[in-house]
Amino acid sequence: MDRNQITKWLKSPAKMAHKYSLHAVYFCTGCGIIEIPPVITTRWDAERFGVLPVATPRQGNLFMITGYVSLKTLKAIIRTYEQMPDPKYTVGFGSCPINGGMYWDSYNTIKHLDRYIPVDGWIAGCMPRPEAVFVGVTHLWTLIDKGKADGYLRYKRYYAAYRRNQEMLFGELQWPPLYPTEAEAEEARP
Amino acid sequence: MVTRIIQLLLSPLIALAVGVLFLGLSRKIIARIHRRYGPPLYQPVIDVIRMMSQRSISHGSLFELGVVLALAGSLVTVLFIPLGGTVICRQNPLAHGVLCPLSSSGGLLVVMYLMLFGPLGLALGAGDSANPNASIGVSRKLLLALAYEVPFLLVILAVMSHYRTISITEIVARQQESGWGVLSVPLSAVAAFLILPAMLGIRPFDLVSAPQEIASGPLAEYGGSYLALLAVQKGVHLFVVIALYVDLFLGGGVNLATFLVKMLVVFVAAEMIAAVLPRIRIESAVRFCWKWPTALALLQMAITVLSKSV
Amino acid sequence: MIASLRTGLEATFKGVEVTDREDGMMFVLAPGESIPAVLRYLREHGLDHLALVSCVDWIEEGELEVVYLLTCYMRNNTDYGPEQRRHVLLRTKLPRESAELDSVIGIFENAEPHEREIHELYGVHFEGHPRLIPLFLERGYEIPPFRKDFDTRQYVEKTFGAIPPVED
Amino acid sequence: MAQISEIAGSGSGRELELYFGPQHLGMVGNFSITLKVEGDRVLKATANPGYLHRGFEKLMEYRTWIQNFPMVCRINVVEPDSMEMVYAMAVEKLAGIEVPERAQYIRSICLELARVSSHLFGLWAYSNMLGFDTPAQWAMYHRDLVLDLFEELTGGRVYHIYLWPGGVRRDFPKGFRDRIVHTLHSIGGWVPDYDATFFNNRLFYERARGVGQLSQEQAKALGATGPVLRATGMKFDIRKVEPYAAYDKVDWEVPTRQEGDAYSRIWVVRDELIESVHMVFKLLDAMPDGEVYNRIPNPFKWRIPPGEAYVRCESSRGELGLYLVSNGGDKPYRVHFRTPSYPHGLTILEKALEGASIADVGNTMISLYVVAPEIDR
Repeated sequence: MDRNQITKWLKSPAKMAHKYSLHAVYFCTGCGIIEIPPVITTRWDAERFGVLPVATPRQGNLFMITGYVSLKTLKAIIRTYEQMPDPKYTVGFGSCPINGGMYWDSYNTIKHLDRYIPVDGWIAGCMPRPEAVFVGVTHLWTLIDKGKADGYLRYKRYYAAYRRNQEMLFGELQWPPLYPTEAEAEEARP
Repeated sequence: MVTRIIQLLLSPLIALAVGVLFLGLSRKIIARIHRRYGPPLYQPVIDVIRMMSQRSISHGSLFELGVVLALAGSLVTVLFIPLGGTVICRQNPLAHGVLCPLSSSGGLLVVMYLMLFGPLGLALGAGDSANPNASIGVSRKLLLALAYEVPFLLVILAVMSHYRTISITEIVARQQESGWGVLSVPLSAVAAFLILPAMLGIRPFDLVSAPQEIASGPLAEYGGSYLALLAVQKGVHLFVVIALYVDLFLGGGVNLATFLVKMLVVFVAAEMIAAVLPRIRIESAVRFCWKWPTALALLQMAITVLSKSV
Repeated sequence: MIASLRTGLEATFKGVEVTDREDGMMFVLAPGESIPAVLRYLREHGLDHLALVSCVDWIEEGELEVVYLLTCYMRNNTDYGPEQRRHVLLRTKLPRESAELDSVIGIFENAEPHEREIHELYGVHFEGHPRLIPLFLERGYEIPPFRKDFDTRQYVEKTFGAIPPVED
Repeated sequence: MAQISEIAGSGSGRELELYFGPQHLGMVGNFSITLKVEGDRVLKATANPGYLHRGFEKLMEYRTWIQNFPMVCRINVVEPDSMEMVYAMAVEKLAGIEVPERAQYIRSICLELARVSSHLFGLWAYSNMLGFDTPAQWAMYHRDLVLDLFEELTGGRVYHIYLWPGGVRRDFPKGFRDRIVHTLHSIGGWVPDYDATFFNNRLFYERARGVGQLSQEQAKALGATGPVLRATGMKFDIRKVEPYAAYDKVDWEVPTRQEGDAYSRIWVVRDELIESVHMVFKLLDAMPDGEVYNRIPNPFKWRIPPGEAYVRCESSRGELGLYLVSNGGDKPYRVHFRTPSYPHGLTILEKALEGASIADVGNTMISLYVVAPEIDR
């Protein structure tokens, strides 16, 4: 730990702790997951930087969407994302969550992930190399430092729009809204 | 009186610091055996700060109470365990130089009961979270507690009947006069070392929180500051169990420093064995605990009782 | 044994056409109702490995073709003969509008997910299948998606193109 | 120890519905199993695939023959080369393209290296599942060494798109042969360590023995192939049964075991890994010089005569087949992959999990060598 980090630690411990303790929810959403084991094992060892897979969404704060997202997976992703405690960061991994990638004309994969859940950063490529994951993580550090990794805040602010997009795809959703929608907020107002 | 109050504050703090440091150390040791660089030693501290600053989701008052009970139970246990120091005056327990705020009351029996608070608190809280993984984890945890309590009780009985006292301070003092417990009750020491991973919840006995099987079991629904408290509790529990081992079999410590060095040795030995073993099933865990450690502890007890009655 | 298979098949079942190809592939065309019987016959005559159940949509002829691909397991551990290289392709043609077929789970247990898949992706109904519930898909489609008249590019534009970006 | 498991079972005392996956640390791939559980016992397991369904076979009908090459390898991310191989074989069979001798050898070497990397990945997954962290980390590191070879040969770490109709994309670079030998020697040097920490470990035996046991009759009835079938004692291997590439040019053995449980399956995988390494050495020695590909027609105008073909090859998971139909156009009319994980992950897994302990769910699944994207396609 160098000296100017100590001042940063004293100024905003929570922010620094979030930077150096990114616990990733282990969810193999697509083929990108094949590059995660090398990242967390001997050769690249992401644990040096505090990146560690955890078992349940309640314990994590980093969500890596590794690869294409089919409709069935998107449902699981939304539920997992909503279960994670704030603040939380989402990173789209690979080309497919960005714009569909190879599967741009597949009837069963979604094309733009950021229309259903907020995304803080992207790692492009098919497949991105493990080094790219580290570059992505360091970029995420910068974003956290500058307060720009605010996906969870945007999710709250634009929740109605996100929920509308989700419902456009799935019809009625089986779970209640995470945040009160506008109509409910109107009702609650005296 | 002032010393007593200082001690009351000091020993839980030592337990917290050392326990959390041990958690970091364990990650580093395991990483090095994996041929990795590993996280920094203070990584658990970062994790705890991070979890503390996350939003916590509660599932009810019992859910919160369970965490508090587990952590409080572990912290209180520390007060009954001597953390190094030499006895100055045997007749007046208050005037001794041992770092053990509550040495005069209770002793081994109290420690044994207090150590159950951890599993019980976790069971209480996890039961309230209504997660099937958590309830399976809790049933495993209670069964595992049942499994290691049997040899543990026998070990403690053997130690108590050898030294003819239930006071841990007294046991430590006797060891410092006439040789360590490892030499006088060797089979018990071996038995206790065998069940040490089960009491600590590390490999091969980490089936309670097995992330690959039941998604970290009782912890499945805990997040945010609850998880932070439980991580701290894990560290304190680690501290308690190893401190007890050092006190009973390795002669405590002449002062705090030697005591911590001894703890470090025991902990590193246990971690190195854990690093190369897999997780075992609950059936095998129970079978193991009731077989070898129990047999060894029983044998030592028979020897002790016979040699004392002759 | 394989040589006798052809004559045996043609003698036992009515309306079965058998063609041979020199690369070891045998094509058997059977009417839909005799599929279980023919499969059982083939199984009893050594073709005990159902590798694949597939379906082809011949839209111009207005037919769905269900294909069963059979090969042999080995009888003993030195059995690397030409017989193992034999592939039998049993097929039947069904009308596209009312495609129905008897389930063959009783004969080959591993046909179960295959039939579920074909039901889902092609809309062929399998009579006697214990659970014809969706296997892969999350939402319903008007036309089963693997049929030739389901245009996936059009569908994608209509469905995913309609979803607006959240914030700009 | 039946009584103890009953005690464990009566812990909760009621039936629970437990979702094993898709978000689960013990799940390799995006797959889900719905378990009906009583205490620690599984009463009924229902496999729930489709999380990775992309409709590959439909998408391939929209792309030309040559455009499909980058598609096929993405069906199975763990071992893409055998996917390329089976597609190349089918196209070659329909279009009547010959493959030069040297290309056949390079293909075999490539497929065997892919098998080594895939088995090392499987070893990682399995030992990680059981909590053997140390050998798991080694296996992942050694897999990376093989991926480095692929990177040098093809330019890609994971997806290679190297096996081509009519041969392979390019010849071995200079000195590549020595680097293959060096890498495989260094992996082979670790086999005693793997044996000591993992394969000969008493606890591995206790965890894996009797788990997900299948008799040979059951395995045949359920359509098992690959290590699952070979663990029941049958030497069924497409490389021997229906030799392709250069597998009939060298001498090698099919490793088998008799018991048919997870323990013997993982041992078969280990033996195959060693056999593959030996096979690569033999292939390297026997490799002739010459061309590595025959020219194919202009890909944009490439039409393939009508017909249908079923070709199969042995991937690291079992029989990988491809049923390909052409109607004489510039695109395939129908593509259907017969993937080995399909029967393993759907039919056999459901059977094997009935009555198992929860601790063995992931254990059974990974020992059956299931890869989810192969099932969903």
